[in-house]
Amino acid sequence: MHAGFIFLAVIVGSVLFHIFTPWWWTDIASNWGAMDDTINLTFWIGGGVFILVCLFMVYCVFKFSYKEGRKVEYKPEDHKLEKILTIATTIGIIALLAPGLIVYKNYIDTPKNALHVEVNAWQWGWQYRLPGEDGILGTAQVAKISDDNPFGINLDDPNGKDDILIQSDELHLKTDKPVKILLRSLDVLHNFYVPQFRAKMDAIPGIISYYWFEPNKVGEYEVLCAEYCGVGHYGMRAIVIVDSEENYENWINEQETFSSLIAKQDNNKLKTTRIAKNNN
Amino acid sequence: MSDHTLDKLPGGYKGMAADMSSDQTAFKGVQWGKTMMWIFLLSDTFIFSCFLISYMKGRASTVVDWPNTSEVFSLHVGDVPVPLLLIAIMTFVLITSSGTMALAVKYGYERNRKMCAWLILATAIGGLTFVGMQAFEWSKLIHEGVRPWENPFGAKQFGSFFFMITGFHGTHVSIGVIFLFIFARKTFRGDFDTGKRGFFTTMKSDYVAIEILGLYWHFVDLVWVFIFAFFYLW
Amino acid sequence: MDETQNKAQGSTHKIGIYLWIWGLLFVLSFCSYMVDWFAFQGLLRWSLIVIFMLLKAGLIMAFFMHLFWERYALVNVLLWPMTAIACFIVLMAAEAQYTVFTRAFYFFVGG
Amino acid sequence: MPDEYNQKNTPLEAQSSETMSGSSGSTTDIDYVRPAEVPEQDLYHGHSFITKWVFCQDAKVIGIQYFLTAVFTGIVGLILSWLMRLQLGFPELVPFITAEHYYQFVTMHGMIMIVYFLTALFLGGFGNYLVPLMVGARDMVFPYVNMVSFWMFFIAVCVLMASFFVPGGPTGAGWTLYPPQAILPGSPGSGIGIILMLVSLSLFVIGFTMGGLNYLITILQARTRGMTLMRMPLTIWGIFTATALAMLAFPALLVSCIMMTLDKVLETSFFMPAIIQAGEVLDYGGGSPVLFQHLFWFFGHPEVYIVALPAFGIVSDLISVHARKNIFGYRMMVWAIVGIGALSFFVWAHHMYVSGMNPWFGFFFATTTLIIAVPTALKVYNWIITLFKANIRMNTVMLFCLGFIVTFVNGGITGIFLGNVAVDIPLSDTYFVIAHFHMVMGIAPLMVIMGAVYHWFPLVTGRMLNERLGKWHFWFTFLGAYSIYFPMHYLGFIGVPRRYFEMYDSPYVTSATGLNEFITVAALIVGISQFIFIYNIITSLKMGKPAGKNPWKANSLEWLTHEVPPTHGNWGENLPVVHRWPYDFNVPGAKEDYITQTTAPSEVLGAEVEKT
Repeated sequence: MHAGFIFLAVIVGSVLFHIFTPWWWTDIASNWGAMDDTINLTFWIGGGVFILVCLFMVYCVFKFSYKEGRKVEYKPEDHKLEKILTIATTIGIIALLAPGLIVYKNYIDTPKNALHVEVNAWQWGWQYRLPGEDGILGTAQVAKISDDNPFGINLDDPNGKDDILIQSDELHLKTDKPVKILLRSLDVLHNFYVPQFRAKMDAIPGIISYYWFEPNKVGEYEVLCAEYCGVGHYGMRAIVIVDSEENYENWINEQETFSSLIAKQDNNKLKTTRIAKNNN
Repeated sequence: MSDHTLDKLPGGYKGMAADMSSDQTAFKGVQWGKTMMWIFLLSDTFIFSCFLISYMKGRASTVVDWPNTSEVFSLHVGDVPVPLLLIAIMTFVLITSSGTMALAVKYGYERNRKMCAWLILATAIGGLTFVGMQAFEWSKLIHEGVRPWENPFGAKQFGSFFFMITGFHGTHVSIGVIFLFIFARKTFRGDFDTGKRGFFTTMKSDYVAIEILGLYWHFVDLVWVFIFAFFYLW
Repeated sequence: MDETQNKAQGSTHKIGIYLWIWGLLFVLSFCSYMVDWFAFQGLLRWSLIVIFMLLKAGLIMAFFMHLFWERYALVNVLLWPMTAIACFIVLMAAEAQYTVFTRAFYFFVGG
Repeated sequence: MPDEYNQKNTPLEAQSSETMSGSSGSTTDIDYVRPAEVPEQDLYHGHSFITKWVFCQDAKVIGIQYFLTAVFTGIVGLILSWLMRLQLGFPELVPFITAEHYYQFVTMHGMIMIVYFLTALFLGGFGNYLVPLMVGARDMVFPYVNMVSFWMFFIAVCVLMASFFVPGGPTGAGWTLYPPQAILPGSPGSGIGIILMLVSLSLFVIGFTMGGLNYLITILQARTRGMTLMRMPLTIWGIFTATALAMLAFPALLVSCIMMTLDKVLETSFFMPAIIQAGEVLDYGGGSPVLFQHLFWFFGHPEVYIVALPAFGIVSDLISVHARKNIFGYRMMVWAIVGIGALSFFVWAHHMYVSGMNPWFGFFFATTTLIIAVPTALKVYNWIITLFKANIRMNTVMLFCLGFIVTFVNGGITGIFLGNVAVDIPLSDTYFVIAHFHMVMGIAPLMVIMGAVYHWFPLVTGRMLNERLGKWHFWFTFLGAYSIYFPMHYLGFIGVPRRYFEMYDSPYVTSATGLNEFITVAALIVGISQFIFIYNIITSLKMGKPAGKNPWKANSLEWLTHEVPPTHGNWGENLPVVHRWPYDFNVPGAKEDYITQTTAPSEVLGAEVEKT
């Protein structure tokens, strides 16, 4: 008997834990409220099933514990019951799956007006590349990366010249403007994950993966790497700052473009050669 | 179960339903060893399928050009390059050995010891020839600069997949050849007629063993059919 | 295993059938070699290669490996798992296409 | 018999479909079972100590060897989990746990528990011991190969353990061993450690293939007279399907191991694209890391069911025996096991929703994954319906079964979260995933293993385990494990990523410190309480109450051997003859509350048994 009470206590305890837990979602800061809704739907249906199944089990424990000579039902099969359970479960599963698929369809279809942001991940840090005036990112290859060309942009691609390079782990985004995050990894797997935005995707070397979201709350958010990437994985953090339109423009105007970087480097080279000459 | 009974069992899917719902055995009249070889081959099929699927994925997703196989694997007869000549010969050799193996199994069941043994030996020699030609092909490619990690003709993965897949298949052939020689000796000695006990397993020898080895050998041939089609011809 | 069991397998087949299959395999191999010899390209090459390959594989399995004479229980158990492989092939083909697309687009073409 | 086959079916049906009122013909007729198709098995009896206990060909001894080796690796895994939890709960308390070591512990804990502990224990341990006994065979069909299988496994374990002592230590790439990081210097143990891991896995696959062929063919081709597939205990169905999955899934693991070994040793580029590490362009190029993930999960998902299906099977039998009631919906249970097994080859990429694979795959895999939920849910219903109107013995075995139901339902439902692609996106790679799979394929199968040990210990040793200690063991394990993993889901809700050595100063994560400390304490208690179990086993070996024959009054064949514990060859002169399914408990009209599988219909004429 006491076993039944303990199992009951476990179930009640689980429910109470859920009600009083201080640990719950971070406040959402993107358009993916639909994901939270599907989770909540799954949570209520699933939680309900869990409680029902466990309560039924506890009931059986209380009611049918061993007694010498108890009359036991002998019914190997009950087709009607089995059919009802199959159909009910199937309906439940469809009810869970369908909204999920709809949200997912949304997730993989990026809006046309989304701002493209390329996230470069390496062991263990981040940098970003934004398209310039033309709104198009230049093509780039990992193998072309060097000190002079930190993003490996193809020099013969005109689209790349005005790309804005952010060689720091702080990224600014405009509020209420969809962003398509293009993920590029220089070495191993990484994942650009901001819990408040809900969305995430791995960065894989060798291909470009993407996802999109629309930040809708001004503030500062921590980026966590969510795919194990070696010893420094846990320290691979960054910052996303969601700005109002005005602040965003101010920030972006301060950033360096690829052509200005090249110009600066040429300048530096010129200077070094000149110094070298003078020294001789 | 006697052959007489086997013939009387219902066939087709009705027979399958009956077999599956019967007691003792699910595959009527199939010996344990033979069932084991079949299931093992099924598992091995998955291994080769995974190799070939990886090859497909690797080849289809590389942006570097894949070398033209009929040029890479051509042989010069006089001054004329003949595409895939060696591979064609290897294919014919392997099919020949598969045919001799099939006949060996047949003569084994007919208790024609001599004929069976000679055919197994012929199969073994065919297999050995195949391995020899494969070694020649490897050394030719290595001579031309193809390595598992690099390939002067194009995509790196060409060399990697070539050496891995043909190497894995070649290992299968080599193991088969070793067993074929052992079995040829056993057959000549008459182990399968006397039911001599095995050295390791202490189980009695039986002519079924030749069919089991035959299954393995045909499987090796079968895999080559796929490798020939996908790796060399594609 | 006892005598009777061997005889069950011992119901051997006429030598003619093996020789026929053997001959067919040679012909098919020759045909698939000819596909390369005549340097067919594109879909034609593809379909010819695959057809000859499947025919050869089918003949070997059915006759040399005796699957044609085995009971359906064994045949089905052996062939159904191939659906998993088929699924794997189809999905990996789609995956490869996606990979090569992102590579070509973001590394070379752009726009 | 000129035409045995046609005659075979009729008497069987007659015997079982009609409720044995005694009027349906003479007794000899209703007891008819087809004569043997396969001759008696030729067995090698060992005489020396070495052939009897070391290189032994008796499946029962091999099963115990597998069991003990697996338990040894399991204890190593347990200790590793303690070290991890210590770091997470009380960072910097133990100075030698550096980030490198932490990741090595994570990796080895995962790999050991999934492959070397659970798989080997269920299939190698329980499979070897129970399969020949439960289907009524004298031994596995290839005893020699079976013996080699164990020793291959043993070598694989040795190679795995050796990697702890090589320079650089064992691999720290995460149990999924994803390239490129697994073989690049950024991960600990990316030198010899990863190579040994890959070699060990390959050896495991080879050894397991030998064993797996044995289990499959024993079940398919060496059942005793009267044992149809639909009369096999669900334990056997679970082990059978799991082994079939293993035979088809391990090839993908073997292939990925071979390819990664080549990438590491020969610098091929199967999984390695162009990479620039620490400012240096590596020699790789053109490979595809996602391919590895596909191959790995093509193995990995069936692997989940390789662990789960034997647990499903065994728990069904335990519940039925100790609830003194037939398992509800036996046929549906069988089809559910087979269906789950078959479907498990079509769902693998639900582990890869955020891996950057072709995004359209999400639809396919979310759908197939949630389809699997249907047969799984039906199994749960059938377990609890079996308890309804039963006569439940509340002993340790049953407690573990109930514990299994609670944890499995909990973990199964969180599985629906993760299988549904849109729900998975925020939750994947967080502690929610950790909590989910530990609940569903860690704790739930462990509950079954422990229940099974309490259940079959009397068979193996002839003595009962101590019931009082058993109950303490259960409550510590169940309550402790539940309080580890239930709250852990909420860490995932916050968004705490998995595989973090330290959570330091993330504003919203620091709120979870208290929870992490609590989980660590619970984990330590659960771990320590396993020593109650070990103590119980060791003392009961010598001092346990003698069990006698069939102490649980079970129906299945393993309890019906001539000698208890069964000896080599299992049965005396004659093999048992089976007349019914193993779940005839409390049949109306029968004198006792159970009818063993070997009881002939003529012996229980009054009982209204249903057709099986």
